[in-house]
Amino acid sequence: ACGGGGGGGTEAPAEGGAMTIGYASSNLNDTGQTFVADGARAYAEANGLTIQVQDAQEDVVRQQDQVKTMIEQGVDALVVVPVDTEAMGPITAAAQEAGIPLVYVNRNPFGEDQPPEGIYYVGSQEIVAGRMQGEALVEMMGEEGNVGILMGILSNEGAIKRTEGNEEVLGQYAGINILAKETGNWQRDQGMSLTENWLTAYGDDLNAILANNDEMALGAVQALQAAGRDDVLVMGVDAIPDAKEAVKGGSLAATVLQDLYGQGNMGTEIAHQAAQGNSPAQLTWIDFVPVTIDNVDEF
Amino acid sequence: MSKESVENAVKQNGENGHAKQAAIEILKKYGIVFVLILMIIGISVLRPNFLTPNNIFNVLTQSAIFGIMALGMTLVITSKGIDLSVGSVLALTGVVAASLGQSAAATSKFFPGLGELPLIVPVLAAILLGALIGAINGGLLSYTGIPAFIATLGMMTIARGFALIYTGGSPISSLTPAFTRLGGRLGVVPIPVIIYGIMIVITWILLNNTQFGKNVYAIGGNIKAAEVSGVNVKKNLILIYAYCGMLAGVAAIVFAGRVGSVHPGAATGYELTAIAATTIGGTSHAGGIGTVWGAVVGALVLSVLRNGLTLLGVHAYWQQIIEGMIIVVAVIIDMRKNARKK
Amino acid sequence: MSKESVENAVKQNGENGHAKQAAIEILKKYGIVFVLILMIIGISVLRPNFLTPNNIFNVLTQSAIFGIMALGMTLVITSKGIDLSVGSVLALTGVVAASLGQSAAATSKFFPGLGELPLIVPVLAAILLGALIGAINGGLLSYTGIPAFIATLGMMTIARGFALIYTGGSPISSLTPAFTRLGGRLGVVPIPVIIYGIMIVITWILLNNTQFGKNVYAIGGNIKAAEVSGVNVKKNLILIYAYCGMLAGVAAIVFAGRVGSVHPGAATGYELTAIAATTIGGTSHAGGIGTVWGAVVGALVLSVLRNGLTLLGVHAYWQQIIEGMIIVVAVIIDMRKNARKK
Amino acid sequence: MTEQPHVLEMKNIIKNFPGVQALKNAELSVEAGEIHALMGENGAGKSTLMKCLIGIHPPTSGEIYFDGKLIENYSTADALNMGISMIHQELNPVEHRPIMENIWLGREPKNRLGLVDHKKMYEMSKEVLELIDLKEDPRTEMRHLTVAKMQMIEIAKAISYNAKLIIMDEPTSALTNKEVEQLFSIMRKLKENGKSIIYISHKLDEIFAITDKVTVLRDGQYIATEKTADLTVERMIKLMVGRDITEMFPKVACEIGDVKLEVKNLSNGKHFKNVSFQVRKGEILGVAGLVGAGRTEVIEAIFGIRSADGEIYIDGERVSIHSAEDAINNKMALLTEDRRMNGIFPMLNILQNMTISNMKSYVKKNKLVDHKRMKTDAHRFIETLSVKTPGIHQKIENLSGGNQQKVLVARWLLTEPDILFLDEPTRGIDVGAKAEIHKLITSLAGQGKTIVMISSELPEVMGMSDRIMVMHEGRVTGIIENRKDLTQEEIMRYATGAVEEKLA
Ligand SMILES: Nc1ncnc2c1ncn2[C@@H]1O[C@H](COP(=O)(O)OP(=O)(O)OP(=O)(O)O)[C@@H](O)[C@H]1O
Ligand SMILES: Nc1ncnc2c1ncn2[C@@H]1O[C@H](COP(=O)(O)OP(=O)(O)OP(=O)(O)O)[C@@H](O)[C@H]1O
Ligand SMILES: [Mg+2]
Ligand SMILES: [Mg+2]
Repeated sequence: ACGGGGGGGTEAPAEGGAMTIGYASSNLNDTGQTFVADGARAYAEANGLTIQVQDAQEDVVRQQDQVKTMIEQGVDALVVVPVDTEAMGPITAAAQEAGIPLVYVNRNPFGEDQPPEGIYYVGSQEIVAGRMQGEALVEMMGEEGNVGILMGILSNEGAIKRTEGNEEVLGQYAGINILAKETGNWQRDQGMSLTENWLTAYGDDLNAILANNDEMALGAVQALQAAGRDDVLVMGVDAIPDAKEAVKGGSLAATVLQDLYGQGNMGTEIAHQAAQGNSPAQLTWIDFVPVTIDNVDEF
Repeated sequence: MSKESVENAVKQNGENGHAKQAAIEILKKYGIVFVLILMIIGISVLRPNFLTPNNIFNVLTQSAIFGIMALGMTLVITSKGIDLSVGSVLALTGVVAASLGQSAAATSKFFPGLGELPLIVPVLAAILLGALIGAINGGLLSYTGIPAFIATLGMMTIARGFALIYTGGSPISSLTPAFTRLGGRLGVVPIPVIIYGIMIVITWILLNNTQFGKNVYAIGGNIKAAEVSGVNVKKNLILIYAYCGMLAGVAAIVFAGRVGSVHPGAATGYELTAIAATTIGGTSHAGGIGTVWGAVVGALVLSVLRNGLTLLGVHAYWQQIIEGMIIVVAVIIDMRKNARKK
Repeated sequence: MSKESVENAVKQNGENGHAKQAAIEILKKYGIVFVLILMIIGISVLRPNFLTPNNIFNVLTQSAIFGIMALGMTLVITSKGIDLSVGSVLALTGVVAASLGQSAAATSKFFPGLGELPLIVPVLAAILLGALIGAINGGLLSYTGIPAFIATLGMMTIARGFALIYTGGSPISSLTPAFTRLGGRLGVVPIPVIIYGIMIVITWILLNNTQFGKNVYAIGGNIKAAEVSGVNVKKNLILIYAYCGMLAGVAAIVFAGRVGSVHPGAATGYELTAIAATTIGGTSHAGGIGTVWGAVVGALVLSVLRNGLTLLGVHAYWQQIIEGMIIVVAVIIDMRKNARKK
Repeated sequence: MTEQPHVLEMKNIIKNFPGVQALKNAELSVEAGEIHALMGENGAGKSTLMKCLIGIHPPTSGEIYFDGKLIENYSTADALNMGISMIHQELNPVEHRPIMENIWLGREPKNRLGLVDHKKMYEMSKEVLELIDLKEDPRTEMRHLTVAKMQMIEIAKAISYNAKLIIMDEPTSALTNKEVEQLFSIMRKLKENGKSIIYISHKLDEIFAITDKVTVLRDGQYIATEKTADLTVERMIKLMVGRDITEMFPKVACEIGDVKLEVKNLSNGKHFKNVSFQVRKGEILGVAGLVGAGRTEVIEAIFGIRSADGEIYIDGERVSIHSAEDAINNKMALLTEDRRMNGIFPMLNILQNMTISNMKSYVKKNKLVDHKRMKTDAHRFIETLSVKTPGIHQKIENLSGGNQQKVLVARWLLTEPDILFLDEPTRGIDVGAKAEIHKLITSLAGQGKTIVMISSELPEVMGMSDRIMVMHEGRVTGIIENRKDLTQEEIMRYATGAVEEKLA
């Protein structure tokens, strides 16, 4: 991310020589997604490709429209971060019909299955991030305690899966109690308000907060600091710079790094490969890494 | 109607023998159409592939979902109301329809042992549920007198909540082939476009050729006039919002057919797009003024704009800025028709 | 004012010697206050910790951000307008202010070599930028005659786009301690609450005791009559929207101070919350009717509701549904004050 | 006259509004084939009684018999079906719809498919418009019509219901003689066909010209019903007001000073051309003309709310006025013709309505407004103009039409103007108040103010003015000294363009 100028991407589509990659983001309002897009742009720049970035603003239909328009415009390959992984059928079909390689990044539309011919996936499983948070929490807190979960937008897959991962792990311990699950809509201010309200509702009973992303986690940290509570463990996901700082400073117990930049970069590379007629791997896993004070300096 | 109006405009002025003035009159009256044509010409010059049949159908398909919602919104706004709930109603009716339109294996999750239902079941479910929710909106605001803004804002949150509860937050997919066929084509024409066309015609007749339509204009134009003329304002308001909700249900069907899955968070913010399309098309929030063709053109302005900005490869952030500016400029140009004194 | 109005209500009826009727009159006039009190009583009975000083300050702090926006919105809606851009204006002014209010090390990213600026710089920047954007809104709609809905919808998209471009999509954090101090407390009282209080007083005086305020009511009451009565409608509309934008800037400062970071996607949808607060407080979209205390009470209704639902441990999905229902019911109860005939 | 059965009987009607008892024991009996006048001061409750009858406000208590049957709990739609129709005092046009849809609203003709039959509607509308002799295309949108034409459409609409009983609440307040004559001939026709009409008007000459009987209300109370033929003007006024009013047009000659306002060659291409005139201090210039002559447009242009070319001089100095604000700064005031459209702020209270134009003078040194002085002023004018209201915090919407007008008069008097433009200043105002306003106008002239008064009531113009400017189709056809022997016919000759004075 860079300030002021807008990070490129206004390039015109290929007139002749260079290849054009169509990149459909789910939501560029989402900090995490800007890192994915940055990774994609960096690859394109380094390899002399033209990349066109579209933003669906969390709207599946709009994403479908953008992809179809880019196909119409004649891009050489597509990179898509799905808004809704269940709704990628028509996009997959359109790309196949047009014979354009399509790489899904960050959110997996295929679950356990193998992607069909000409379609690729680069990323990780959201549920893993939730599990990692849960495991890290159990390790730090012990097998007893009360937890609040700050969810993202209730209908977002990231919110659902990460929460599911949290519950899956925490549910194994009879001593661990989930006090509340509420939505902070991915926003720091809302995570903060909710935490304030939890502190009133549960007071000293609240031992830990697992947030679906770092923004909300940092909001929770803010609320806890204002209330003079340093006994509550807070964890986020994404490992954004602010969060890494907070982990270093000890206010955030842990976050989960998802190499978003790497996903975008790799996704674009695979799209490039496929467009050149090579046959790259259909599935590329980029794993989550838990980040705590012990290893934060490595990132 | 647009034809009749043109004729009228021509005639009115033609009688005064000013053919040139007549042309200006038309230009003013249909300002937004000219804005649209200008946009189309501009984009086609820069990107010739804009005018391929395929892309044209794409644009039409892209405008179908919020275009259908804009039709209902036209009635609502013409009656001096507003409906903020249509996006959420789309999501709720959509997930319900999708749950009734899942293929045999998947259906079981919601209705165990029910098997695959004929397409008519989810379609009717969405339409009726939409109409019911709309009727509740209309009933609330007409019987309690609360502002439409509040009644439908409340419904916006409520319907979204129910969609989440109904689905547990996850999308509903694995629709039957018959259902997703609705997102396909009939011959060369995309079925969403056909459905949109049918809705345009129905709404057009409703607004222009029925007593109900006249009542919509009267309620919006001068509610006292409607009352003293013996129009049953409450009943008509309920019908207006029910129709708007029903069209949100129709839009949900098109949505489900196109996307093959409905998400409880779907269509968030579509209410603003539908209202914007309606307003760009000249329907006035002051009530009493609104046309079906205006809503259609307004929806097209938005979809051509988005399609064009994508084709032109404009940076995503700048797309937002340019879209905002063009909406404002389009309406400014269109406004000149009302310019009077000074 | 609320006191004066109560006295008036009492007097008006007292003169008729009906003390009981006077009580009913007050109840009706301040229906929404009683709804609020009822809510507070209900929640406190179920959860006694609701009434701890700390939680009360929490509720007040939580209502401060959209409450400040609702104050500006009160002027706008009273003048028969609407401002959909306030959420985006908060984000844009917020990121600009944050970029000017970063600690020395971080600042360099935006303005290399500038070092740490005194707090007044980001604060003034947010306020002035907010007022400027608002003035553009007001100028657009008053000089071109386009609907406020369109002008501010356009601005909503445009301002958001600029916020994204300015930041490249990432949040701006590492604010100076002086800045984040604004999110802290002065003695026991949270500074956001103090700022909110000051804004309430300023807006109250502006609306009730200045010529500008009288003009706001006149413009909303009948714009043509206002013009004939010598009100400079255009100038006043620009001022109204500028004030609303300025308050979005103030809200941005509070936001940044409280959260310690501003995201270009911040405050999405806050315009609806602000409008809802205003409308719950009895400001009429038909124009000419609006009070500052109404906006404050409306904002409180929303924040008490949200706080209460959390305290009660209501499931996240159901919170949405209940919130929607209570908003509608609150306004229905409040509406009874206008109940006349039949 | 032979004894006819009563088509309508209203007995002991009481109607309470919050804080106001509009009707206390009102009564009204109307026979078939009768034109029955309902008289009373502004706020006496005439419109309210009629709204009770047509089903807009159900009465708080009392009985209504229509056609001998007790009718209760009915809506407006029911009333229309029973055969009662009404021309409302406040015009109710659906502005952006065509004339024909306005007329047939709620009862559109339909074809076999149940769809609205526009062709038939057009034909039917043509017929109705012919009845009132209005040459307008039924497809013209209402907003393009002048107030007078809208009023004629309302009349046409009320007649088209073919109702047994037609209520006419001040149908002539916006009409000139020609249309009034037309209305009267329609009324006579209706009467011949056995229809009954309840006629409300503040113009006494009309009452004597057309009605058979008169019922008088005062303060919501029934006072008397008498045959019109048995009444004199004095007696009728006394019944209404409860006291004698002697002078109808109390014009007293006052000293006329230097030229205050001069208008030279004012044109705006569309509505008027080359309008030039002078008015002096202490002078009242009456402006007469047929509806649509462009009188309103001329003074709106002078007042800066309509653009025009030409020159305006005040006290011999050229001024440039581009907005009402400029005009007010030049000590001008304009009482507009269309009260609802650009006069009142319906939802605002009397205080706000009255003080808005004078707000600048209430701003104290600390930039805040002086509420105390505002209230004192408002109370003072409520008293001087005897506005009937429970208090200054009443919404103006809830006042009777005449009382709304008084509030607007007060609005402008508060600005202490030197030049007053009064566009139909006594429209809808009762005799008593009219006399008061006339007295006020005269006394303002006496104080050296310059007054330009548009009026479609020739007796008023002739009674009040020092000189009369007559307009026809946007041109000034004559500026006449008001002489004792001036006749209405002479003015009408100028107004119809039959003669045109050579103006220097
Ligand atoms: N909706 C209302 N709410 C409160 N008061 C009302 C309402 N409508 C009328 N009134 C009051 O009732 C009284 C009678 O009003 P009404 O309009 O019937 O008078 P009117 O005889 O028709 O007068 P005018 O000659 O001026 O038209 C007035 O004092 C008026 O202020
Ligand atoms: N909104 C409008 N659109 C088009 N023409 C209009 C409009 N308003 C007025 N006119 C035309 O302007 C001319 C002057 O109308 P207007 O009724 O204002 O004249 P007037 O002399 O003031 O009449 P009145 O006796 O009613 O005061 C008429 O020819 C009328 O048809
Ligand atoms: Mg009346
Ligand atoms: Mg006129």
